[in-house]
Amino acid sequence: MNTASPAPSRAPIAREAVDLTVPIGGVTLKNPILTASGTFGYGLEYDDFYDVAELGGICSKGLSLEPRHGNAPERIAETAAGMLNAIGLANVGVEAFCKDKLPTLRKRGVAVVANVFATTVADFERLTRRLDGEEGITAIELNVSCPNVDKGGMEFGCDPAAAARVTEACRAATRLPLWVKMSPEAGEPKKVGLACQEAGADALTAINTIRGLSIDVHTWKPRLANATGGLSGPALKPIAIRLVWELSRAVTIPIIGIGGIARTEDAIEFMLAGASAVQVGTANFADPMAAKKVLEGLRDYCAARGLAARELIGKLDYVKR
Amino acid sequence: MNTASPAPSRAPIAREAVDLTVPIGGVTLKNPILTASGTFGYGLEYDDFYDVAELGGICSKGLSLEPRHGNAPERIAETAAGMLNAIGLANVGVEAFCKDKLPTLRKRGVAVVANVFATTVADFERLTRRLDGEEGITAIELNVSCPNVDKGGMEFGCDPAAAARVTEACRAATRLPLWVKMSPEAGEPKKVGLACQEAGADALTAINTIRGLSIDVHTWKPRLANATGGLSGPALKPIAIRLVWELSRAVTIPIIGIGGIARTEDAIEFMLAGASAVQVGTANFADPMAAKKVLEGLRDYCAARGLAARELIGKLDYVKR
Amino acid sequence: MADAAHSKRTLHRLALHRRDSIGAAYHVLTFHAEQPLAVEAGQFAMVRGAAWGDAPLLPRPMSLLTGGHRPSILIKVVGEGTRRMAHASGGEPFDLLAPLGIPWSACPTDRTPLLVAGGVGVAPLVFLARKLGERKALSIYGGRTADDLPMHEELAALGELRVATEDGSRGTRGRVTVALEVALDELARAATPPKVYCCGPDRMMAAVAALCATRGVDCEVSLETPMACGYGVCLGCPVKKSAGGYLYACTEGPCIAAERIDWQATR
Amino acid sequence: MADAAHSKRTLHRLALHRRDSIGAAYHVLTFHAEQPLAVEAGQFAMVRGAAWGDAPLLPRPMSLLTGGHRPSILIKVVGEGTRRMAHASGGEPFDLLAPLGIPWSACPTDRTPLLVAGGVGVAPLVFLARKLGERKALSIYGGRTADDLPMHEELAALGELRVATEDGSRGTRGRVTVALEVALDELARAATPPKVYCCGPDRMMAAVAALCATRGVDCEVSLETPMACGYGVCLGCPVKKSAGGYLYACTEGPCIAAERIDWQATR
Ligand SMILES: Cc1cc2nc3c(=O)[nH]c(=O)nc-3n(C[C@H](O)[C@H](O)[C@H](O)COP(=O)(O)OP(=O)(O)OC[C@H]3O[C@@H](n4cnc5c(N)ncnc54)[C@H](O)[C@@H]3O)c2cc1C
Ligand SMILES: Cc1cc2nc3c(=O)[nH]c(=O)nc-3n(C[C@H](O)[C@H](O)[C@H](O)COP(=O)(O)OP(=O)(O)OC[C@H]3O[C@@H](n4cnc5c(N)ncnc54)[C@H](O)[C@@H]3O)c2cc1C
Ligand SMILES: Cc1cc2nc3c(=O)[nH]c(=O)nc-3n(C[C@H](O)[C@H](O)[C@H](O)COP(=O)(O)O)c2cc1C
Ligand SMILES: Cc1cc2nc3c(=O)[nH]c(=O)nc-3n(C[C@H](O)[C@H](O)[C@H](O)COP(=O)(O)O)c2cc1C
Ligand code: FES
Ligand code: FES
Repeated sequence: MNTASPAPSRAPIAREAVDLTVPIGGVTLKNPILTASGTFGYGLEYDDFYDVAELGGICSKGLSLEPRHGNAPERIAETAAGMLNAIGLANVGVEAFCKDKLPTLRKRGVAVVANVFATTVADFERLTRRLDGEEGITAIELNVSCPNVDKGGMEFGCDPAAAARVTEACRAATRLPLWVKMSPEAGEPKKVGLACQEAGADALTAINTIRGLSIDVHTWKPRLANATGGLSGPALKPIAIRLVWELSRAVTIPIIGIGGIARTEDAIEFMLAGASAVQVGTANFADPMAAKKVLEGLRDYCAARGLAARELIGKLDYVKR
Repeated sequence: MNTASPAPSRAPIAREAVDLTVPIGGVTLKNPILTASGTFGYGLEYDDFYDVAELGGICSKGLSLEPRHGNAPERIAETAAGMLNAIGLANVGVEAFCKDKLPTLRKRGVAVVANVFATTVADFERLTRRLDGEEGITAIELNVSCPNVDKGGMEFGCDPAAAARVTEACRAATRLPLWVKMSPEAGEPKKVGLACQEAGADALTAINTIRGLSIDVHTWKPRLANATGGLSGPALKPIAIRLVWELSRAVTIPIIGIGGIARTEDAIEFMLAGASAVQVGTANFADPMAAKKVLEGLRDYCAARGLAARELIGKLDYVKR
Repeated sequence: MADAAHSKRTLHRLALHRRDSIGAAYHVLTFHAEQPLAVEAGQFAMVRGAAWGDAPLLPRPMSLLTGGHRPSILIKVVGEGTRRMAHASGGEPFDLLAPLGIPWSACPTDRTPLLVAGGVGVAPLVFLARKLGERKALSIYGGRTADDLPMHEELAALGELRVATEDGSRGTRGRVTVALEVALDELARAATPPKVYCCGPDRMMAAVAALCATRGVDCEVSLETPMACGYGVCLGCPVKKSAGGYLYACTEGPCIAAERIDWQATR
Repeated sequence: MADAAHSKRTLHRLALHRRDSIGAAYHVLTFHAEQPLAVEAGQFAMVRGAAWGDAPLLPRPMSLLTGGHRPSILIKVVGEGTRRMAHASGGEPFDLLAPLGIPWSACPTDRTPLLVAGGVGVAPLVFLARKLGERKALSIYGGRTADDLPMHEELAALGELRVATEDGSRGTRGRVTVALEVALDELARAATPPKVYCCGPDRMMAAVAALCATRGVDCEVSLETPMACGYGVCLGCPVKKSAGGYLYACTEGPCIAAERIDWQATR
C-alpha cells in the first residue's frame, strides 16, 4: 500500500547548470562521487576508460610505510551479491606512491585522497607526516578498519579510545583534512565516530568491509587462503546506509558513504541518509566506468528536479511514529 | 590456481543408512536441519507441503507474554540477495501458543523450539517458566537479539553481562535446554557467547539479522515504516558463517547456525565452520519446501561420502599460515 | 467459489509457454502446466524465475488471469522482478506457488456484479468476468492514459465496458469514481442491487470503498501489499483493519470486504 | 604480436550472436560486434551478462577464441556464471571488457611452435594456431576423457594433433606430458628447436613447465586465477614468482614465461 508522495523538487534545470559541489571538512569537492580505496588501484589504470579528474576524487590503495606483498592466493571469492577479499594491503609503499604515482596524478588534476594503514599509532603518525609535505593531496584517509591483516587493522577502528589515539596523533602531524574510515564491526559505531570527531577528524568514511567466511564444500577448506575476508558489494549496502544514517545523526562532521554503490540510486540513498559524498568500490570491477556513470546519473537526477547535489544530504523523510 | 584435494570420505552408503542425528546440549535431534523463528509461522502452515516432523525441529515465531500486533506496514523490503524485515514481533502471545498451536504440533511429533522475546529480564524469566510446564517443547530459544523493537531487543544480546543476566534468570526457571540467539551487531560476540555459556546456556544460535536501511529515492522515505529492518538471506551468509566459526572456537557448547541457508551446500558450510545444526529462514519464503530439500540434499551428500552428519561439525580444514 | 480455496497449495515448476506484450509496460505470461492448476478468480500465485539465483530473492505476488493447463498472469513492469518477467522467453522455467489467498466471493443471483478496475488491477477482474460468463458483468476501467488499459478488449468482450482515463485519451476524462457514481445511480433503479468488485491502486480502492459505503453498496476489493511468502508465515503483509489491529493480505485476502479495511491507514 | 596489447581496453556491450554446445559441459559463445574487436591470441575478456543484476556480481575472465566482428569464447560449465552463459540465448546482451592482458609472445621463425592444451585451456591455443596459419603448429591435447576435448577438430585442422586422455578413451592413455616428452625427443633432432605454449589446469602447466625446464625448452603458459577486475586494480589475482613476491595474472599475464612462476606455490 504505497501511494506516497514524491520528494521535493523544483523546475528542471540544464545538466550543465547543476551545482554538484559538496563541502567536506574544509575542502570543497567538485562533486560527491569518489572511488574507494583498494578498488581503483592508484587511479592511473583508467586512461583507456575516462578522465578520472571528472570525479569528485579518488582514494589510493591503502599505503603503508614499507611496500607490502600482501596475502597468498586465493585473495578473492564471490558470495551472494558480494565478494570477500583478503588482499592483505598489498601496496607499493608511501615512498613509491609519492615518487611514482603522485606526480602523474597531480598532472591529471584529480583530487587525491591518500588512504593509509599502519600497525602502530606512531607509524600512522609517520605516514601522515610523510604525506603532509606532498603537493596534490586533498585529504588523508586513516584506515583503522581493515579486517585483513593480523595486527593493527580493525582493533583501532572498533575501540573509541584507540581510534581517537590514532586520529589525535595524525592530527598533530598534518594540516590536511583527516578522514577516518569506520569499521562496521565496532560494537558502538557512534562512540567511535564521536571519539574521532573530538580527536580532530574532519570527516568519517563509512564503511569498510565486514569479515565473512566462505567454505568450499568439496575440499572443506576456506575459499580464501586467509580464511576470512572482507565482504563488499551490494549485499552490504543496507547495512552501510544504516550506519551512515546513525553516524550522521551522532556527529557534526561530514560522512562519506561507501558500501555496494553501483548505480546512481545507490549514491542518492546514501546522501539522503546523511552522506555528504560517496565512494564507489566493488562496482569498478564489473565496470571500470561505474563511478563516472553514477556521477552522470546524479547530474541527471538533480537536473530533472532542479536541485543542487548538496540539497540531498541527510534529507531522509522520516519521523519516528 | 586451485587444485586442492577433496575432503575426507569413505565408501558410499545407502541413503537410509546415513546417521543424521546430532546432539545439541542434552537432546539429540533426528537431523541437523531446523527452521528459523519468524520464517516458518507456528509450523502449522505446511500441511499442504510436507510433514514438518521430518525436520530436526522447528522454531516458533518469537513469543511474548502478551499478544503483539507488530509494526505498521511496510514491514518488508527486498535488497540485493537479501531482505529487510521489521515485523515488530507480531505474535499470538505465549498463552495462545500453548493453547492453540502446541497441541497440534505435539500430535505432529515435531521437535518444537519455542523462541521467546521480552523487554525485561523478569519477563524473559516468566516466559520461560510458563513454557517449562508444557509438554512437547524441545528447547527454549532466547531472542536477545531482535533489531526491530524499541526496547529490550538487541541491547541484551550486544552486552555480555546483560545477555548473561537473561540466561541466568531463565536457567533458574526451567530444566529445558536453553538456546541463546546471538546478535551479529555485538562488538565482542565471543564474549557474549562465553557469558551465556557460563550463565547456563546449552547452545548458541547464530545469527539473528543485522540492521539495515533502504530508502526510496523517489519519495525520500525509508522503504520500511520502522526505517531500519533486519537484513536476512544469502547476502548475510558469509558474515554468519564467520561468526559461527569464531563462536565455535570460543565456546564448548554447540552452535546452531543461521543466515542465508537456501541449499544443502550452505548448511554444510555452516557445519564445517562449527555448527552442530542449522536453521533455514528466509529461504522458506521462496520455497516452502526449502528446509526439506536442504535435508534431503544433506542425506545425499553424507551417503555419497559414507559420513554421518555429525562428522561434518567443525571440520573446516584450515591451519593459519 | 470460495470452496476451491482449499485446493492444495503447491510449488509448480512451469515452463513459459508464451509471452505477449501489450504496449511497452504490460505483458501476459502464459505457462504450460501438465497437471491443470485449480484456481479461482481472485486467487494469486507467488512467481519467481527458477534461474534467478540469489537475486531477485523473493517471489512476486501476481493475480492469476487463468488456471488450468495454461495458467497466466498479466504483469506491469515496475522493478527488477517484473523486468525479468518482461524479458523471459518461451521455455524459461518459473516457479509458481499457487493457488494462494481468498478468491472473490460469489455474486448472489439477486445482485448485479459491477467490476471496477484500475490499470494492471484488471487481472483478477478479467478472471471474474470470465467466470460470470452469461451474467455479463458491467465493468468500469480506469487508467492514467489509454496506454494503461491492458485487457480492455477482453473486458469489453465479456460484458459492458465503460472506460475512464485521467487525461481523457480514451473514454470519459477523470477518475473511475465519476463513472462509478453514474453506474450506481443507474442501478439504484434496477431490480437487483449491485455488488462491486474492485482492484487497482490503493487510492482508487479507497475512493471506491468510500463511495460504496455512502451508497450502502457491497464492495469487495483485492489487496496489494508487498509480500515475502504469500502463505501466512512471514507476517510481512499487514493491512490495518477498521476494527483495529492488522489482517494479513495473503491469507485473509487478497479478496476481502472493503469495510474490513481502515482506508485512512493506507497511505 | 604483443603490440596489439596496447589496443584500448573498452567495455563492449555485445549481443550474443549464437551459442553452440559441445557435449554437455562446453559451449562456444559468439558475439556480434559492430566495431571489430582488436585482440591478439592469448588475450582475454571479462565477461558478464548485462541482465545478471546483483548476482553473479563479478565478470568472468575468459580467453578469447576470436576477435573481430564475431568475438567468441569457449566456456566450460563449472559454476553459476558459466551456467548462465551456457543458458544464454541469441540476442542476449553481454558486457565484454576487452582486450585484456598480455598475449602469447611471437614465435621466432627459428623455432617450432608446440602447443600443449588441457581441456578448456584449448581456447587461447586455438586462437594461436589460427594466427600461426601456414606454420602449422604441432599440438598436444589432453583431457580426462574424450568428452573433455572440445575443439580437438579445430586443432587437428590447423596442424598436427596428438591426443592423450587419462582414461584412454581417445588418443594415447595418460597425461599430456608423456606425449610431450615424445614430441620433444623428436624435435630435439629437428633444425628448429621447439617453443612450447601451454594452457590447462595448474597441475598440468606445472608438469609441462618442469619438463621444459629440464629439457632447456622455452615454455610460455597462460595463467588462470580467480579475477575480480581483470585490469590491475583489485590485486586479487596474485601468482607467486620464482623470484619471490607476487605478480598479477591480469596485467603481467595471462601469457607469461613459465620460468617466472613458482610452481611449488600453485597448490
Ligand atoms: C495479491 C497480489 C496480486 C498482484 N497482482 C498483480 C498482477 O496481476 N500484475 C502485476 O503486475 N502486479 C501485481 N501485483 C503487484 C506485484 O506483486 C508487484 O508489482 C511486484 O511484486 C513488483 O516487483 P518488482 O520486482 O518488479 O518491483 P520491486 O523492485 O519489488 O518494486 C518496485 C516498486 O514497486 C513497488 N511495489 C512492490 N510491491 C508492490 C505491490 N505489491 N503493490 C504495489 N507496489 C509494489 C515498490 O514499492 C517499488 O516502488 C500484485 C500484488 C499482490 C499482493
Ligand atoms: C585469463 C583467464 C582465462 C580463462 N579462460 C577461460 C576459458 O576460455 N574458458 C573457460 O571456461 N574458463 C576460462 N577461465 C576460467 C573461468 O574464468 C572460470 O571457470 C569462471 O570464472 C568460473 O565462473 P563460474 O561462475 O562458473 O564458477 P564459480 O562459481 O565462480 O566457481 C566454480 C568453481 O570454479 C573455480 N574457479 C573459479 N574461477 C576459476 C578460475 N579462474 N580458474 C579455475 N577455477 C576457477 C572455483 O574455485 C569454484 O570451485 C579463464 C580464467 C582466466 C583467469
Ligand atoms: C579488493 C578490495 C580491496 C580493498 N582495499 C582497501 C584498502 O586498501 N583500504 C581501505 O581502506 N579499504 C579497502 N577496501 C574497502 C573499500 O574501500 C570499501 O570500503 C568496501 O569495499 C565497501 O565498498 P564497496 O561495497 O563499494 O566495495 C577494499 C575493498 C576491496 C573489495
Ligand atoms: C520475516 C522475519 C521474521 C523474523 N522473526 C524472528 C523472530 O520472531 N525471532 C527471532 O529470533 N528471529 C526472527 N527472525 C530472524 C531469523 O530467525 C533468522 O535469524 C534470520 O532471518 C537469518 O536467517 P535467514 O537468512 O535464513 O533468514 C526473523 C526473520 C525474518 C526474515
Ligand atoms: S506474505 Fe508472508 S504472511 Fe503474508
Ligand atoms: S584481477 Fe584485479 S588485479 Fe588482477
